[in-house]
Amino acid sequence: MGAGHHHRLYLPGDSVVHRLPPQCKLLAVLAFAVVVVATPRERFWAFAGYAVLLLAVAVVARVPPGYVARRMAIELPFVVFAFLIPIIGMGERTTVLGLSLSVPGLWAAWNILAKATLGVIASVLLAATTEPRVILIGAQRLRLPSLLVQIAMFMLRYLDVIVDEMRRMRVARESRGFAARDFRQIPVIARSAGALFIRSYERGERVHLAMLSRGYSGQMPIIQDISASARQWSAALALPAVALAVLGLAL
Amino acid sequence: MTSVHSLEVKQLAYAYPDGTQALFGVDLSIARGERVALLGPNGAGKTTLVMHLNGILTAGHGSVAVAGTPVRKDTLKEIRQRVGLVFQDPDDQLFMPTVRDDVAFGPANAGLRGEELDRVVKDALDRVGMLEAADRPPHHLSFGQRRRVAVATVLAMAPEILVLDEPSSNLDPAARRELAEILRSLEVTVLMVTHDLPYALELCERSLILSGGVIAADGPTRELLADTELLAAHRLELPYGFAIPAV
Amino acid sequence: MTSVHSLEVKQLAYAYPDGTQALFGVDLSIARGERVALLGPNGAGKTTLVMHLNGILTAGHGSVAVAGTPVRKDTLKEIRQRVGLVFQDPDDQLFMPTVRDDVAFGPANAGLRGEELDRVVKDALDRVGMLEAADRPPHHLSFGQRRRVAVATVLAMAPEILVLDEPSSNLDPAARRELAEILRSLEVTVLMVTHDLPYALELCERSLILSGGVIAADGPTRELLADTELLAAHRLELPYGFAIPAV
Amino acid sequence: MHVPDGFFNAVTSISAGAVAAAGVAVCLRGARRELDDRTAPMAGLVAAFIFAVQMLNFPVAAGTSGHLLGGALAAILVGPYTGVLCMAVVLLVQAVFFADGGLTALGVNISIMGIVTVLVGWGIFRLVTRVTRSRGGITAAAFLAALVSVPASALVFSVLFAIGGTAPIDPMAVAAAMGGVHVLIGVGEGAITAVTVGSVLAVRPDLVYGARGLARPLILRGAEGESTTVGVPEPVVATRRLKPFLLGGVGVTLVLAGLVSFFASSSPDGLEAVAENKGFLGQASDHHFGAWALADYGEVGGIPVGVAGIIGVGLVLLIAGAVAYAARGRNKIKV
Ligand SMILES: Nc1ncnc2c1ncn2[C@@H]1O[C@H](COP(=O)(O)OP(=O)(O)OP(=O)(O)O)[C@@H](O)[C@H]1O
Ligand SMILES: Nc1ncnc2c1ncn2[C@@H]1O[C@H](COP(=O)(O)OP(=O)(O)OP(=O)(O)O)[C@@H](O)[C@H]1O
Ligand SMILES: [Mg+2]
Ligand SMILES: [Mg+2]
Repeated sequence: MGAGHHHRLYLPGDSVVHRLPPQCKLLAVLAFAVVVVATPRERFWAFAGYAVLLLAVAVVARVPPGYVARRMAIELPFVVFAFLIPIIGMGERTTVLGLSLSVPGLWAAWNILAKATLGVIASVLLAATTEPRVILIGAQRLRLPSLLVQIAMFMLRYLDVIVDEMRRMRVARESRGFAARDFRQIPVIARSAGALFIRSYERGERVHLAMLSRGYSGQMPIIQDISASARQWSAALALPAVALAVLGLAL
Repeated sequence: MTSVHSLEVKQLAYAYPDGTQALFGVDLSIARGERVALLGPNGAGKTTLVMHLNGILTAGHGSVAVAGTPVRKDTLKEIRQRVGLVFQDPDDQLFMPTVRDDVAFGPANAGLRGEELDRVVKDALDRVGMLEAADRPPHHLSFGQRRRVAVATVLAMAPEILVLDEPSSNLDPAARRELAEILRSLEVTVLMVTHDLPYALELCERSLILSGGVIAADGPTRELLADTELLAAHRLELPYGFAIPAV
Repeated sequence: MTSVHSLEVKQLAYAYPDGTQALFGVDLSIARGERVALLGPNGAGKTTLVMHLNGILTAGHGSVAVAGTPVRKDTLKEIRQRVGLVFQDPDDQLFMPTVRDDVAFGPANAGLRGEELDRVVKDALDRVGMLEAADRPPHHLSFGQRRRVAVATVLAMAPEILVLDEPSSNLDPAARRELAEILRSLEVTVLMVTHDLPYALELCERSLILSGGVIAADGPTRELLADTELLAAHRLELPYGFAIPAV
Repeated sequence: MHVPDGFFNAVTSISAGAVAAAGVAVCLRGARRELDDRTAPMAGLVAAFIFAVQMLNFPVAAGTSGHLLGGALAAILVGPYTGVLCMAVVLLVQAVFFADGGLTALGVNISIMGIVTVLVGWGIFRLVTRVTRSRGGITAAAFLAALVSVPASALVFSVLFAIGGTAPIDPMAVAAAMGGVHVLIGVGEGAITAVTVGSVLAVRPDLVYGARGLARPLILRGAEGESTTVGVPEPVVATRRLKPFLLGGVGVTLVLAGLVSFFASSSPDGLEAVAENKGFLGQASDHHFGAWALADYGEVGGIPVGVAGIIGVGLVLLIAGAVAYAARGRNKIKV
């Protein structure tokens, strides 16, 4: 589940976007999200402009559209919610195709859908062009407290351990004739879920001990360092800058 | 029935999802009741081969058959009841909260209940000398103790074919001998992966050498182990101080 | 300096958090440059003892000193630079995304960078014959390959004292011999836990038997292994076909 | 429940961001004392576990399903400060790597799903375990703590929604719907938390932060087989951390309430102060919370942005300073 998950997040490649230092990309995406969210909802053209911008990034980075579309499934629950807003919303109402809809509700639905979608696409593009570990190194360079970065690093690392333990346990169960067919097997799964926690915890603990015995003292050694040149910064920040320009035009 | 091999592997090739190909066309067949050792250097593909024998990995090419039944999705249940697999890493094998539960898991899946289940579990644990640990969590045992429990979980299922991936590693010398006695006392087909050549000689009449993903030699253990050149070509050698005993 | 022991353990007792007591007062001392084997049955407490030697576990009672420095919270950093520990389970040892990063972890923590770091990493991997695997993820290697990388991670740190927990298990016979050669070529103190008595005899002048959480015997390996009764009392025995070679 | 971009108005997002940053800053100090050098690995492991189980959806009622939030579980296993950090990291990773939850809504998400669940969960856990410290008692406490933490979180969400939601829906309806579903989800959360804590307690009681300090004496065996018993050195048990934590919690809640309601009346729409934003952003990155704060202050949309930001940052510093001061004082007395 998870690890497979986070390995598939990253699409290896060698585009300009891939090569940008992570801290530049992180800040660019963040600034872009800020501009998007700050855009008044009635400026339709601005949103269209943002979408074109993201499309351009995707093309340059060679991230296939199908991939982005699949990753956007994360947004589904809110899409459903957005469609509900006009129906259950309050305020002045209008009739569309025989349905009585709330006008402020329609506006709100559009606002949430547009902004959330653009935010999701931007994040997806970031994750697709940057290895998770590298994103964290970038975050550290942006002075995210190092304890948080480390927790996140260990989290990614242990996600592998947990998923690995889950896989081992599943293989072991199945090779002894177990098949999870219906709810009657739930107790078995539940009991092994309890064991899973302790197993992963203890394996994590042992791995930690291994790190300690090789001189770990609370800081990951920086085996490769990433610094960004002014050119790389300006390349990355072009995204929010152009977005800002688009916003200016739309206003 | 005599013509049906216990295990029959034909032209088996397999590559891991990351692209590493481990098997390049393995052929072997083992008759009912035979005890065969599978030897070979680290990374030869022994574990990969063994994982195909009860369908944990699915052949990329070629076929695997157990007692005449091909290993396929729809036959998996039957295959897994016939083939008992002791993993190289005991942590891969043990997953329940207590040793007793773990050993009981297989037989319980096969339908055993109550007293009979108890008897089977006790018996299996007794054989590997781990009866007192029955109520401890498996992951709190020493490595060698875990390996013993792993063997017990498979013995409890009374499989027709026993496949063991380096069963003697991490066992203390007495446990190593006791395991040999257990294996000799069972009237089942045995395929044992091992780096312990004297152990192979002691237990198995016949040996296979797997090297670089293909079978490089197949013959009586005594003859293979006497062929120093063959051994050396596959990173095998008899340990210091060991001499093949006269029959 | 001659009077300072490399390792000195006094009255060491330890219980695991779940209440299982594993060590009941262990005393031992090892001189600088000695190679000592630690033998004993499964569950004797060997791994538990070894984990105290670089402060992974903290003595419940008694004391541990390395080259005269007591193992304490404030000395841990120094101790861990002196003592290199190869775990019994390689999965516990390897944690970085690639083999290269994993081997580099220790030296990088010690401050090595750039070319020198590269050279150390390459050298260590080459010694265990795993140089071609440098860019693969450790958890995608075969068990024996992982054990070799585990050994490399420790060699790369060039410790003064090398503690190995069953280093030869799961190694192919050639790798087992190569490891012996590496250990012999290093001028460091070695404590090696093993169930492979011929290997102990080959490598270590002196042996200790740990049984039931206390040291049961301590003497020249050759003499201990000749004492069949002593061995039998602690589930040890020489393997079939092995004879202690004349000097 | 991961809130996406554009769901709350700017002021709410900024205020929640300030609260989240303050909470995390306080916890960064506190966590080091909870687990020493094990902090990062253990917190990482718990975060990974929570992340993994969050992906297991369980059906709740007709058509809706819920998943574990995990705040109470984290607090009980690694302590409240580290618990908040775990949750913050989980949410951060979800937002940045999985696009689950908007970047500009990170503050809201951390406040609601991290700080509130941990605070409520830990508070209830401590209250119950004060009465009983048996193994059963601890398991029951874990159940209750997790059960209550979920609707509490939903409640705070509803309040925030009433104040700063961008959708014109009757707040009472939201509260009712959220509350109903989340009581049910809470039962699931309680069950999973109790089973996990129970099974950890059975074999590794030392791992449960909320239940530390029970070790038996050791036995020594001599050469002749005679045995003597020796005491175990007292483990350094961390207890009575409740007060500073609760104080911090109360403070954080006050800020949340204060800030949000203070600005709730001013209209949040329209962009009129780009320059101001820029100034603010520059200021924030010099600030020692670094990019973290930046992420939280991300949603910049209203006139009062500069003001809100400055007040927010000021309050954050005040709280962080006060709590740090209180904590330091305690440390001195102890060591
Ligand atoms: N999960 C995996 N993903 C990718 N490659 C793998 C994986 N497991 C093993 N391999 C590779 O496949 C080859 C065969 O591995 P296998 O585990 O079958 O070897 P083995 O003969 O059992 O070795 P050993 O004696 O060390 O246990 C090796 O090159 C190994 O690196
Ligand atoms: N994590 C743990 N929790 C509780 N008990 C443990 C744990 N690990 C080991 N033990 C117990 O402590 C005792 C000593 O274990 P240890 O691992 O030191 O044995 P060992 O001598 O290394 O054995 P082996 O040769 O099998 O590796 C055993 O009885 C074992 O069951
Ligand atoms: Mg193998
Ligand atoms: Mg051991």
